[in-house]
Amino acid sequence: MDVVVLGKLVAAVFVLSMLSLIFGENFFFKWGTRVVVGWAIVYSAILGLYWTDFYAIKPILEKADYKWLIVIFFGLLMYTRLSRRYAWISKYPISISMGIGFGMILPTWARAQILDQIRITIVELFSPVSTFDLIGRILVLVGLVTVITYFFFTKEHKGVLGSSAFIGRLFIMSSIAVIWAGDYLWAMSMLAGQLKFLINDVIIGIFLRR
Amino acid sequence: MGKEQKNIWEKLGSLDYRLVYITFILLLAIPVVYPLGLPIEIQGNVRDYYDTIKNLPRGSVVLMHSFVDLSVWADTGPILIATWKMIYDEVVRNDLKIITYQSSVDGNAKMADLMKGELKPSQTMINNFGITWIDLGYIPVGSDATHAIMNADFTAMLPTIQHNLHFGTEWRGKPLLDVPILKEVAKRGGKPNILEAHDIDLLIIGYWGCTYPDTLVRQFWVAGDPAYEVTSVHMTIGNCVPNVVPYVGKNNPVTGYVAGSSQAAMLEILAGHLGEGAVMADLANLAGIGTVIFVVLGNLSYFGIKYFAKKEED
Amino acid sequence: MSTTFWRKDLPTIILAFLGFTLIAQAIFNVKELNDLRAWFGLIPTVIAYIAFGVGTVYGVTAEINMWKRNRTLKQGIITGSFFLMMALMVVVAVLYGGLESWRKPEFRWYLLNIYQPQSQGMYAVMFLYQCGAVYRVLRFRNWETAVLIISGVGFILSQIPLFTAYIPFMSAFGEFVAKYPSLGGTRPANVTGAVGGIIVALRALIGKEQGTMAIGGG
Amino acid sequence: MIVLRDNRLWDILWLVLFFGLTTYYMSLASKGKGIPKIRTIAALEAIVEGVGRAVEIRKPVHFSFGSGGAGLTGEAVSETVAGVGILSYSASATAKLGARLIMHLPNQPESIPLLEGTIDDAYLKEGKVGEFDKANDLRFYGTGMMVFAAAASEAYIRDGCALKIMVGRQNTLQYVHLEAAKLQGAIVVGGTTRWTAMYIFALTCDYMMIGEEVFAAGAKVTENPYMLNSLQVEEYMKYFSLAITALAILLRTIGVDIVSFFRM
Repeated sequence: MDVVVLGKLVAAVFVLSMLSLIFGENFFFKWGTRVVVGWAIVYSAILGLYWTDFYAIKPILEKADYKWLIVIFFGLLMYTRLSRRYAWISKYPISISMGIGFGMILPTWARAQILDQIRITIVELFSPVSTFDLIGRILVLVGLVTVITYFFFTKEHKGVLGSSAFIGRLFIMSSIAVIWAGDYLWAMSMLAGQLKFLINDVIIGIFLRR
Repeated sequence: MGKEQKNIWEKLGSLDYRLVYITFILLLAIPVVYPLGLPIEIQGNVRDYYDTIKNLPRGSVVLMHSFVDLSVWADTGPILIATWKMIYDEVVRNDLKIITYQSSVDGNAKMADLMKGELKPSQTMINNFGITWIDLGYIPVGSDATHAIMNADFTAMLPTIQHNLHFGTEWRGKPLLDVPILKEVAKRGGKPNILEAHDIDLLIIGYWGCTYPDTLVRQFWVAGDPAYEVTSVHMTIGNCVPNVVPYVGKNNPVTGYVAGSSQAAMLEILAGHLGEGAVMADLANLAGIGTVIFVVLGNLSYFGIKYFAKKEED
Repeated sequence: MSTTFWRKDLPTIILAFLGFTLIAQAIFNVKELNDLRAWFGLIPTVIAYIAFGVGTVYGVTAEINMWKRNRTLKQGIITGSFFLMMALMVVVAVLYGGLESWRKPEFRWYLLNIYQPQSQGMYAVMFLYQCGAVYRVLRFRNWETAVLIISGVGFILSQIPLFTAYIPFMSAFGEFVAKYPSLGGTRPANVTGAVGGIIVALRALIGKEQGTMAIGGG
Repeated sequence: MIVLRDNRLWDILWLVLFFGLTTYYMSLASKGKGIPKIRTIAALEAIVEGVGRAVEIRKPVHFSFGSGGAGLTGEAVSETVAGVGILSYSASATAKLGARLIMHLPNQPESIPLLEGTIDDAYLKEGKVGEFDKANDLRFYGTGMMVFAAAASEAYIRDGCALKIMVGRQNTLQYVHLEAAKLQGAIVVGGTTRWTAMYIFALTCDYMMIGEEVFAAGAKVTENPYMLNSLQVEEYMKYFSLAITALAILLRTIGVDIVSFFRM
């Protein structure tokens, strides 16, 4: 048996192991899962080491870029989490990560996700390609306004705000539905792909032709 | 549980889930063995995707993200392959310059396989590797921060070329600006001799993390000084459509997108290279019928209980 | 200096300092700040990579404890396979390229034949579970579920050749839903999501955000 | 030499305006003033109920951020922080009522200290130090979204599940283990602002937090005047967005170039 055939058989075992979850609790699924978890833990460790080496250690050794020593030091502080007594020290690297995270995103956030959404809505509203399109674009504007009113937290949803929030919820549902529909189709391709693999490659390719 | 007798409507609404699962497995398995081969109608967004690439000015520079995630390959692979085949045609027809990269480890490996098999370039292209097109290899980009660095200067994110292809001329391990095409591209717009997003005319990018369009628009359109405003077309999966659509339009950041294997089939038809997408689109047919049947069954049960079951009790 | 300073105040100050520095970089064009930003951008990534071991420790101890709590043959096989897999991976990594091993074909064999089929198997399960949900959830209970069903199922059918070939308006309906009503929900969801996120960021930079305060331990 | 970048007027306006408002409301909070009433968020009440049920039927409470929901970069930070608020609230409830909490750590090791520290703090506050069994109940599954989904599903089967809470920036693949928890008969509570993944909660959750509600919930559970007061600023930001929309429509009607208006 060559490596490719062996690979396909191993792959089939793991696909079937995962599919067995639909029949509820069983040993085959538990086994398959834990084996892959074992694999994934080592994989993340190897990638962690590789990229640490690539970004931090190599610049120090090859370019004498010593600023990375500071980063490595703070990265290592993460491990204080494993000790009960010094666990609080791990707050430092976390604070650094969060500070950089907030600082990177905050300045452009409002423009990209708030102003641009409003801008595109209005630009489109005034440049319809047909009457039908215009009606659709007015619908988008109505959605924009009503959904924002749904998210008011300090007022109870009654009266005008109540009806507006209700319409907003309908838009939310429509949006969620389309996302779900896309995902449904995508997951369908994934199952179809697996069935294709099991039928064409494994059953027909390996068992029937050998 | 055993005490109360279920009426027909209740039984209809509480079928064993395993029955549902097995029905769908069968519905998807039948076309694998007996293909149906139904006609496919081409949708607007796919046509826009195709037209954007087709109508690029002669000699444009395209940054192409070879989007591979092996775990979603069945759904997104057909799009990548159809796009690459189209790109091969356009390089010949329209003299496009292609810079490609991968943002996943499996992508790096898979591209090498593809370039040896399904996507084997012509001998002319192989000879021109590094001159009219180049594969940068794996770049760990994806977040706002990493894109911001890369877009300002590619060499900051990737000092040397990391590709896995072997075409005789070996660029792997060389500094970026040693490669003729990159040196030439770096001379264009923005800062001279720095390879940055200003030098790019079109971005073809793939993802299946649906917040990525936001990141892309922030980093390739809004950011930069002056703003980069790089137009992009997207290869994605069905459920990211609502995240892309807000940005789509003629003069907007995104000019077209292809979502999922069923739309890949449409691109294959447009570009004239039939492939895996058409097969995948075919598989969805019977499952679509199954979906309708189960929605109807669930609702029959719901309305049956609501309107008829009560009367029986009276 | 009090313990509160070292444990709460100083980390908050560091957080705010880094945040404000980057905000300044986004507004002012200063070379030093630009250079700093390029470096800063990689710091969280590198810290995250270095921290992998914390996860490894918890992953392994949880498995050992599963075996300790439940010393049966079946659990023995599972725990045994778990550690056998880890050992195999370590051996492959050491034999084939060390840190570079994940690029090597020997390593890729595992990626292609264990990780990938496992993921795809789970996606298949996800589809089947969704089919179950289609049957359980999609009932015309009220206006909201009605919209959910019409938009969702309508969009699904608009992507399937069988339906677009024989129902003339199907394709147009799918495009309509994705282009208008759905967009009318997605855009404001983006807007309000950003609003909520910005407030958290502002609170954190001012030092009043409770979520960043956790320290734990002794 | 300090040079202002081009096209940054809106960003500066936004930052200055809302920094100003937040600081103002913080100063009000320190005097105990201006604290708004927040409308009820059903999911939060469901968490306490669910923990009570978990004690009754002697099954654990599972909490997760999904496979990659606790990032510390990009937009994810804010949501992680809001999720941490809900984690702290849930952990306090399990500590108080004596339910077992199982934490499925995300595949982002950098946020483990934050999550673990939050649980520690919650147990410390309830005076139950050491009752959270770290060796057993902190689970890490390495890289891979589907590895996480499979492993979490396996944990519900193995240990049982009375209540499943999921927050954070999800991907839709986490649907599998939400549904697995549902099929185990658990109460499922969760929410996300990552809009793409919202549907997985709509299909499976008994109580869900839609989008921005997660942020509001994260602030509400702290019952901290500073956090609550900032929600008022959040409302102003939404009013402001609506006002800009109206203004832009008006300007466009009288013929002003909207594109350059927004590019300022």
